[in-house]
Amino acid sequence: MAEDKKPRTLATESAGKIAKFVRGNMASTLKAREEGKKVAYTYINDGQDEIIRAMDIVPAYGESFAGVCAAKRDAEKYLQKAEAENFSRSLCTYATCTIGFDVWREELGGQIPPETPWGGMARPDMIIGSAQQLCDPRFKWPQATQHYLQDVPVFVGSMYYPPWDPNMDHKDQEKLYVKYAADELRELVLFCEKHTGKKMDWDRLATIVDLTDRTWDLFIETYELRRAIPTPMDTGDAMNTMVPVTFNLGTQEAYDYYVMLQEELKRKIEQKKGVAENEKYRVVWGAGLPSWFALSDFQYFNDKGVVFPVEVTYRNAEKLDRLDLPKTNDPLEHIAWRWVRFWTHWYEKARRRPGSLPKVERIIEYLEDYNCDGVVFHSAFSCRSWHAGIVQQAQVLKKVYGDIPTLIMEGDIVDISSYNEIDTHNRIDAFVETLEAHKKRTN
Amino acid sequence: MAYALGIDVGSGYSKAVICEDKAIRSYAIAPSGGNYQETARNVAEEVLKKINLTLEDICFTLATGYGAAMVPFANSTATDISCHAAGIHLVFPSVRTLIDIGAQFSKVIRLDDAGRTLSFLLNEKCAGGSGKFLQVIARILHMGIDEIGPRSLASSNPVQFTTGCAVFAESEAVSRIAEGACAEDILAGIHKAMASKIVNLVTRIGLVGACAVTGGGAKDVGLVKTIESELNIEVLTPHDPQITAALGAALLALRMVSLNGGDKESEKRI
Amino acid sequence: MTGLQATFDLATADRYYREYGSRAKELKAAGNKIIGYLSALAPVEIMTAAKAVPVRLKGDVSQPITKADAYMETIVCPFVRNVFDSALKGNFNFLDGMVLPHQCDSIDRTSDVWNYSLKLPYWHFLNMPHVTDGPSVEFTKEILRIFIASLEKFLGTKITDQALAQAVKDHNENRRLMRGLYNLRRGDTPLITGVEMMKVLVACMSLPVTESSALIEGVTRQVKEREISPRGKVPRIMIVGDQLDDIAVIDTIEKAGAALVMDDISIGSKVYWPDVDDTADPVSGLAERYLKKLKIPTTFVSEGANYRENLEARFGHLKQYIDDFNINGVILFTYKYCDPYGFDIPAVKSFVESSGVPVLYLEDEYSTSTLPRIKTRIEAFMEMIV
Amino acid sequence: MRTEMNQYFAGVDIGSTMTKVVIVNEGLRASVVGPTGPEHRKLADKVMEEALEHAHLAFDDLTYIIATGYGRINVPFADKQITEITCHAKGLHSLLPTARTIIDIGGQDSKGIRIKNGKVIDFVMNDKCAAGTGRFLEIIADALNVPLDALGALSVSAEKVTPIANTCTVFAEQEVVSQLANGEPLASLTAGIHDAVAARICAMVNKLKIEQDVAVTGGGAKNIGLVKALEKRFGFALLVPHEPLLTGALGAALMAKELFQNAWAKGEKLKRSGEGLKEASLFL
Repeated sequence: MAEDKKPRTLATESAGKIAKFVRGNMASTLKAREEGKKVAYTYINDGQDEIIRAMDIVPAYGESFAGVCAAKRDAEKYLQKAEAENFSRSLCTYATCTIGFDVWREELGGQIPPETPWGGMARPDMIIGSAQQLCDPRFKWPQATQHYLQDVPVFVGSMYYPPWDPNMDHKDQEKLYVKYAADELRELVLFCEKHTGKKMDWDRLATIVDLTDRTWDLFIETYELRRAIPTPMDTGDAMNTMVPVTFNLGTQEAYDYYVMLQEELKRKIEQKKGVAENEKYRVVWGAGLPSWFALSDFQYFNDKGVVFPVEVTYRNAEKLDRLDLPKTNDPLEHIAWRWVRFWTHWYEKARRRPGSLPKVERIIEYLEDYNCDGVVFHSAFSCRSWHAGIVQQAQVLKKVYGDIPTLIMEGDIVDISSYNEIDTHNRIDAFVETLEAHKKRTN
Repeated sequence: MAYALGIDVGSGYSKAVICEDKAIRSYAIAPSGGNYQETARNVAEEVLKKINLTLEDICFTLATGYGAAMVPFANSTATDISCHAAGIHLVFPSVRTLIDIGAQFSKVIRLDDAGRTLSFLLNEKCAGGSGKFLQVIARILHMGIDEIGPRSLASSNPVQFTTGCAVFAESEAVSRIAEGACAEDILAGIHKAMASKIVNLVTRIGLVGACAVTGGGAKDVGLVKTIESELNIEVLTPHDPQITAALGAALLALRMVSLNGGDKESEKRI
Repeated sequence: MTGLQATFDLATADRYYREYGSRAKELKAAGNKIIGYLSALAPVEIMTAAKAVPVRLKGDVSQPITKADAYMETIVCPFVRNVFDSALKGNFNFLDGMVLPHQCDSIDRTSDVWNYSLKLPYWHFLNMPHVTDGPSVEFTKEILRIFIASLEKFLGTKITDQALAQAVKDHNENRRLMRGLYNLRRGDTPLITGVEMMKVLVACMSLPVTESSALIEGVTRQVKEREISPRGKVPRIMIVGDQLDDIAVIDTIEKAGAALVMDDISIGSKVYWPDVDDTADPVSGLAERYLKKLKIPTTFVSEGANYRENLEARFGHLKQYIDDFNINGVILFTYKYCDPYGFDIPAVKSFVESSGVPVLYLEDEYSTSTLPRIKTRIEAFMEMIV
Repeated sequence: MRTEMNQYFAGVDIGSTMTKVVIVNEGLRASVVGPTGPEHRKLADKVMEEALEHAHLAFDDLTYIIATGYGRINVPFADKQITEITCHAKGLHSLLPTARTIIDIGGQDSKGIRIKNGKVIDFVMNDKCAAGTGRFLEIIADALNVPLDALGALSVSAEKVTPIANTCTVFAEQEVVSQLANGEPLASLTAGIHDAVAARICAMVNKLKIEQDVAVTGGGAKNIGLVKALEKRFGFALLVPHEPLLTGALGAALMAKELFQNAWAKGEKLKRSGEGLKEASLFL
């Protein structure tokens, strides 16, 4: 397998700008100290971004660092460091890759290990995790890291939402969950105040929360431009353009980025410029984090006329009016409502279609809105939280919606050892053939 | 009348079939070895020689299988999945569910009444349920792959294999043997383990219409019988299951010819 | 209750162990409602108070997983996969319902798979938090009340505070008795072997609390009469980790010449050590126990002014056990694909080793297929520590 | 402590691929290696008979016998079983006294063992996976049509190392075969697979606090390519005993001697408890 994969030829210029964005994020952790700022290890989609930003804490994301190492196909050395510490190779490889890096950096007395992709991340002043339904590592990883950074304080908050139960109306439980989430966010504020020695500026938080709301709306409006045929942007790009909304939420640069992206997409739509020269099949990326070391597989899809106008992954936002959030003057309560309503957004639809699941309803919605012919899932062996349950989603989808072509690819997010390019391409080819057969039948 | 050549370069064996108007004129099988290009050329020469043809007499050559890209004289390629579908459709038109047991992968394919792939599943990124299983066990039992089936059928109480992986199964087999289990029961156990993996794929894709088994694994009566009892239906196996994909490739080649009058420089993929 | 036999002893435990769920079948036939659960987080007191029979489900390590893979990814914890496979094979047909506490991703992410595949009359996902701060305790009380309400709705009965208080008493008593039995393993000549103990633990998790208590009392009486002559220097082992509910590994340990005298596993001391406090509102007592007292890796423990103190808060009980049961070696046992235990391994390993006790770390599957390899490791460990 | 001249001790090491027998008294009397087949028992007997021939001894001349290795439970004529971990430590210590860490690369298992004056103080074994074991090399050698013993030399001659992405043996096999088909030079591929095995072994052994000297034993130690790959990854030279395959059996024989003599010192005489050879042979 070629060591230095040629990067995916990006369809949008905006996606091309992301590398600098990510480098910038990592660099900002390294120069935080001289700017007298605190650095916190933190994790994506925890609803905590705005508080961290409002407290002027510089977030450092292991998910981002590990993703970069994977994309450079240079993660193995960190994975082995962690393995030598007795972390199983079956654990979340975002975590083990980053912990391997932490262990190494400690061995070097705080120096960044040689040849660390993009300069690595700074030693944190605190670790802010989150316990929730979204994933276990985000409340186990912090203390696993603390084992090597013993002086670094750890906070783990809790962000829950009502579980899906076809026989229960989650609305009855919303208030309970919102109160709990808001209380937990308050705990986070106290932790940040304690370890930064600053008081929360509530007006500033309110402005940042408002900025986030506007970013969510802009992000979704921009992404919905991808409904155009041919689609101006593909999931391959989205795995890049998700960076601002995922890692820089609550910042002006994130908002401005989507202004830029939106303009570019509008331009491309006018010029009828699509992702693929000859767009034949439109497919939903139904679930799963990508194999960061094999993003060029999206190119492989595109070369065969297959495009992904929409994906579930990293689209953790929705037009706010669709969530119709109750009015509140408490920014924390607002975040909590946004959180609960987003994660339960497809419950109603699922209730209306017997035998369905919220996750499946979301896919169906995308299939129809973006007029797609099939669904591709990716199952990463080291990550249960996003990838267990995909088999059922595919089955339920076929049962409640119809026998449309689906493909479940298997691999990992960071660990390349189970990836086989030839085999993956063979599965993609076969999937394209089924899309073809499906079209022939349905026309 | 137009001759079409289908070549299936698998990770285990390479197969070639020459068709003339949906009829098999000749076929050949050879181990793939380490040099696909050479193997492809040899197996092609062999299949041509059998009916005194040369490559010039072939109007279209379509390559498939693991080493499809390594066949320099192919006009086009297709995946072994659609080739299996096309191939089995000629042999058994009633088949809607196809199980292919190859050296590295087992596949389950749903096809429509025209022999097109509706959907497919491959075993996970682990050789569990693939022909590799059988090779490994045959090796440690010091017996030929073709002895396996009959011996397995003679088993009275199959050893229970709890692992999915071919290599782990090996160590498990070795320790069972050490505990005094006989070859028959080991083989029957392996067959059960493989069958359950394959049947899971069938369950996931949904068993529809007649069901056939192809690929090297289909030559193992023990495995086929076990699959039948797990699914409790009778499955069809073609006379020479190994050449199904090559046959399909030849048929798809013929389709290409009829589509574009045999223009060899036509679109490289079907 | 019907079919309830007069005398309880090790033979009873052995029978319930071998014919797992046989008592549940009888009780079901007698018209009782049987509620299954998977982990230490399920509040059995509530089910007992509802006059339902809580049965903790277990898989079969000697059975290969043949059905589950059609519905559930193989990256799911092997214990969960095996139990689900067992359910698909009809081994739990006596169930009227299940309660699935939010324990880990392997359970959370597959809850719909269980619900949609088994189609049981009753289903409840109990959304337990992982964090133990003030708001989390309040939240836990609320979700326990939601569980109570849904159970009342299904059973058409009212679960009164008195019934709850009584159930708490019964289960506390049950835990006290079990701790008593554990204590008979403290001396130089343990009165009950690890294998026997495992059978008792498994049998008890399949019985109504009163029968479970009767069984423990019977076994305690029986083994107290034993006269065991000292075996000389035998390594005393404690096993720590994931859900072990089969004798296979324990037997391997004891056949290697050791005595398994203590555990920190989720069907063992983890559930029998912490009691429920007798509180005015029974629900707060339950919330306290299940959220804060259970020593499980899916609960985030923040106590301690520094990391050392934090380790004491998380694993200090292990050092206590090492002293009380004078342990010579600890076996850390986890399953592949288990993030909650997996991320703790380096910390717990070094913590135990810091008390001078050697540790053997085994990452296993919920399957006897691995026994030959496990055996060699365990034997070598024994050769190492004697 | 003195041994009477007529006291002979045997060690039998039944590995997943090879069966080894060593007989000692004052020094090494005999050592025989034979392949392990499905029928462990018969083979153990055969190899033992051969060893006795070499040493001009009868079975009854043996004072005490210890079986070790993968198939140790299936040696009816042995008096005691001890794991290969303890035996490798014992044997290696007698061959290379300066070694503090042992890497044993067997057919199915790889192990890392830390020793202090011949005693095991910590050890690790590869998880249930063939990557990082001799079997990985065997299967790949098979796929490449290269005799196993030629594999090492070939890889040393390589100009570059072709990285192998797959850890899973079966898929690595598929990978190298297609790489070869892609025209990747055979030598670089073999270098690649040796490095892949070395990487797995390093990751495992690093779980121990490695202390030098580090010695390699087992079949893998005879593979120069693998030893070189390991040395490259560790960054220091490794010791290799003269007969790496025999380390376990030798250790077992020495353990037999030690146990017997310790008992002797306490005034006890360890009795032979295993079955005789012939009965064992008739057994099958």
